[in-house]
Amino acid sequence: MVTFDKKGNPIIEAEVRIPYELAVGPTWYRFFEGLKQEKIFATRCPKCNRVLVPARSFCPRCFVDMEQWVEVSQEGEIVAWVLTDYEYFGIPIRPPFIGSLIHLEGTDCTFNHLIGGFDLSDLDTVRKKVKNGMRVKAVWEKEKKGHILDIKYFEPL
Amino acid sequence: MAERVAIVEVAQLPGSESGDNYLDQVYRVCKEVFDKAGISRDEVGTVVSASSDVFHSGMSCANAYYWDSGAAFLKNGSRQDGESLFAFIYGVMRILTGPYDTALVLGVCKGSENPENDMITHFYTDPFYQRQIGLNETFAAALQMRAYMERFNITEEQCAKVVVKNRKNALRNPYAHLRKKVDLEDVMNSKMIMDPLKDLECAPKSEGIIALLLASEDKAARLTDKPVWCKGFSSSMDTFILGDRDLLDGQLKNAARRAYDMAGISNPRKEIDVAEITEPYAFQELLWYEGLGFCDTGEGGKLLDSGATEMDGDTPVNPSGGVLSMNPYVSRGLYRLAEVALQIKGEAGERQLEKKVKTGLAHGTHGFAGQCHAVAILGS
Amino acid sequence: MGRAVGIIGTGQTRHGSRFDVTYPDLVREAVQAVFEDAGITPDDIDGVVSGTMPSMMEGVALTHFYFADAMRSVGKPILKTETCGSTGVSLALTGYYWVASGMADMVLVVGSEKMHEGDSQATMTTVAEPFYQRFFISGAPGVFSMQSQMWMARYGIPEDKLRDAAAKVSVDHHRDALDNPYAHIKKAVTMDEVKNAKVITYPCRLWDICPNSDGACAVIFACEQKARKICQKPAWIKGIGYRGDEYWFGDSDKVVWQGAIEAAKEAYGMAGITNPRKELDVAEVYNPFTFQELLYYENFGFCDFAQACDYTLKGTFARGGELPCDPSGGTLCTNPIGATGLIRVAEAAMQVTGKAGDHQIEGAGLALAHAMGGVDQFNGIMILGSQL
Amino acid sequence: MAKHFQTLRHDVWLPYKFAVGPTFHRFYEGLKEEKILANQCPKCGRILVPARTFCPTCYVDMGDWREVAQEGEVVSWSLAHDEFFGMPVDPPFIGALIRLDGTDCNFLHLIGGLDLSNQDTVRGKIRQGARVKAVWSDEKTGHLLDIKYFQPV
Repeated sequence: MVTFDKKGNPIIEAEVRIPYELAVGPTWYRFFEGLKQEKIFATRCPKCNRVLVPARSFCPRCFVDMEQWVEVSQEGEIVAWVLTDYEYFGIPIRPPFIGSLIHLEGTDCTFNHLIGGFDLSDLDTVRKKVKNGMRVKAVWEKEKKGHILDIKYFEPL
Repeated sequence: MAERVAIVEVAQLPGSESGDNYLDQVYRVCKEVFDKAGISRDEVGTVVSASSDVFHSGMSCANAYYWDSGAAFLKNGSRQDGESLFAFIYGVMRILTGPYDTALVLGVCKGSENPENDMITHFYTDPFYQRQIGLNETFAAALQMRAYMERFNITEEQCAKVVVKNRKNALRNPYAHLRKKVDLEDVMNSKMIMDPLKDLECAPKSEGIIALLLASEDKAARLTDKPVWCKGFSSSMDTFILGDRDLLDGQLKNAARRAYDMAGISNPRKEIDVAEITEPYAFQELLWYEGLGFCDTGEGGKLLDSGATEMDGDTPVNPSGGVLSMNPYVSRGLYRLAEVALQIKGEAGERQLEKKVKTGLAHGTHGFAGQCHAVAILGS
Repeated sequence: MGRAVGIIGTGQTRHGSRFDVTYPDLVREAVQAVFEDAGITPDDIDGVVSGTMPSMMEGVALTHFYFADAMRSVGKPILKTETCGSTGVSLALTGYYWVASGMADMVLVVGSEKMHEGDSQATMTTVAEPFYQRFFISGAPGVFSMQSQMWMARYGIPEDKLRDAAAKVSVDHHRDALDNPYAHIKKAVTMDEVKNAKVITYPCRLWDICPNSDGACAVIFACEQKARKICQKPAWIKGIGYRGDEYWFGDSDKVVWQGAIEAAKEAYGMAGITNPRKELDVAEVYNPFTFQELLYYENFGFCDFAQACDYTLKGTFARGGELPCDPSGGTLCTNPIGATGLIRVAEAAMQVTGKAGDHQIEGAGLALAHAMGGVDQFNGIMILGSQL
Repeated sequence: MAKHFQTLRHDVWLPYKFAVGPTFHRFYEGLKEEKILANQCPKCGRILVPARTFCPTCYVDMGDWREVAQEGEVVSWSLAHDEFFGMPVDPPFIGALIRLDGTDCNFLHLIGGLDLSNQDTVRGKIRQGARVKAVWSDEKTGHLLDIKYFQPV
């Protein structure tokens, strides 16, 4: 049905929902099983020796299989962070939240996850508290689903 | 500047549903084609892939997701959307231009993750007219089939026989998705989807991840003793609104004519040893025979009846089993191309044609009732 | 290398909120403009390249079908290119390769987006997969905020200085856009306004961030022989480059950004450029965020790492400076994503052919056009020159 | 879909606002008044329905608007038996291309007003060239289905 926008232009509004079902595959499966046991798994490249987290089935640079699994530290340093305090259609996490890149000890890339465990309502307070280079540690959800958010967030030490 | 471009090697995954993660599958098929050609990822010049966000798990910018799985980390690459034969010709263009002497061409579609194809094709429509009438690819095909039957007295049995032929061929193709023999009665008695289109006359929804390695003439000589050359290519686009088009006189003949001119082909029926064509709906194979110049207008049914397009005919069509046996929507064009390349190389296994295959044709189409067609000619 | 290729015409729509027309009608505006500019007819075109950003941004999939008539592509060969935010430059590269390879003499390239019809943030959320990254990316502003922080931390750039430099970029470009008849955001802003604007994702504030725009751009590429015959002053393609990083944001360094560095290096090598700041006359850098434009100056070798703020505050990259960047106002003021990169190419072509009107850089002979895509993943570059 | 392996459900759920533009708006307004509006290309003279902004062949702005006949001939048709995503009405229904009298393209719409339960009966009744006439919905919303369907005459 035609309605009008604020300038009086005719428009048709619609919502579209298309369902997909993605194959998890053995590597993600094992990684998520690890999360259920409060373990963060990475794999090591036999050629360049880098340890990548989450675990990968192959090294994107050397293009060889990565079959050596290692449990990595649940502590690391913040490399970058961003406080999100705006909402949009389909946003997967309710704001405010802090998305971040964390360098977990013993790994050769950064891990994308949340920083939390304290009041996020005021940007200035958050800026005083959260700094790049700061050490953080994983905090786990009580109920595990085999999902990336089984780690509730990383909390400043 | 390279003069000629060859397909060096081909690697493909089967069309049946796999529980493997998509990225792992992409990685493995690329690895396989490199291993066959004996080169490493580092040596690959450029990467062109084909995929479609909507046919790719609904992931926007699908190529961002599989970029490094597709061997393209820190490489100059690109992506074609909708029709995977576009990716092939873009790879050819990149080698012809230089400086890259190899190109990885990748087609990716994990059908098992997607909803029914027609839920997606419905979104090809404009939101104002055709969407309100519920148009999708099967709906458009049914209208085209009826028009074809009524204008040229094509029978329902002739259309059904395409299924019988292609599904029989698929029995010998280990990569095909549907590998079960059907007879004419099965097809004729299968559920009516949109009259006159029957269930078994509509292609399935399949997986299809495929990689081809292309090389310049010099490089190909070092990588293979059986290069398959790109001899001709074209595509052609039709008008958007279905009701504005003559559904039986579309753009295929324009695409074919330009590809034949480039390849120096004047009598396709005689000069083409094998054709792999995209027939998501059985009757379309007959209609595309006409567009490709294998027979006169309205004679598609008769050509099939003559047996000319069977495995042992003079112009075998779809020895792989075609799209009716395996339909990874976006990558199906590259599957056609790969089959032709394998036939020319003599590496098609159990489905290898008995006669010598020197020149072959691969055809791709996407959109309603063949809104867009692409034709590639390969030769030894 | 392949045949020499020139741009013989460009066309743009009036960009902005365009609820006044349907999507194909918007595309047609740019296509009509390009034929008028080039002075040729659709019969002269051998092929058409079409592209938008994500398929479902506007709720229509595989839009080359929808635009078949608006692009005048009926009966013609077609290619459909999409590489996320870098789509526009990838479209230009497709047109270039098609002609350079000898497979066509004249190719029409069309990029478009009608972002107001969809929800851009919701659509872009589907760029991140639902296994891992989707939950942490916080939309495009979040990514760029993290990138700018990493840069600041790496080189110990004082936050105030970076804030001032980014604010200057915003002030300059919003003023530049006033001289660009096609630009979307036409509002002059002051340093104070930018620095005190609402925080979107810290440190990015409202005027650091590009808008959502509706718009289309069309460009015609021709082989040397035809370009010389048809056009008095073609813009010649001197260099091209493109690189893509890994998909996962945390896998590679986005400060000393190899993808951006190597894409530029590839293009400079082909164009014979050794000192880009001295040799280039103008650059249309893809700048959806002020901070990122600064970082690009360093990765593209316009200055050393950690130096971009100083040069910017001196005015090196403003109009009248040594290497003016984004005199059109850039992506910061106009961002119909699928067209944005192609607009950079069109603007660069307009500059080297003296057709840029009120935002013309006098005597520009060599220009760089750039686009970025994915979650800081793709970089594409095209260098255009007035001389072959 | 029940799978034998682990999967992750992923719904793409997006909102849209489509700009209707003046051409479709006028066409929809016509439907509300039980009029089917077309316009004519000033160059090739073709009358196209629904009305267009520009002629897809000649690429010029379309000219004169006119109301076209509500009757025409069936060009092609298909009887849909099953539900599918985006279907216009509950099945069974007939989708069809109809050449309205005096127009130069085929109009995509539905055929109805007859018993659709038996395919063979339908095949006997509907053929290429059969005459049909628009039947209007009682309530008009400015939508293609303000025309309920075309009925054989």
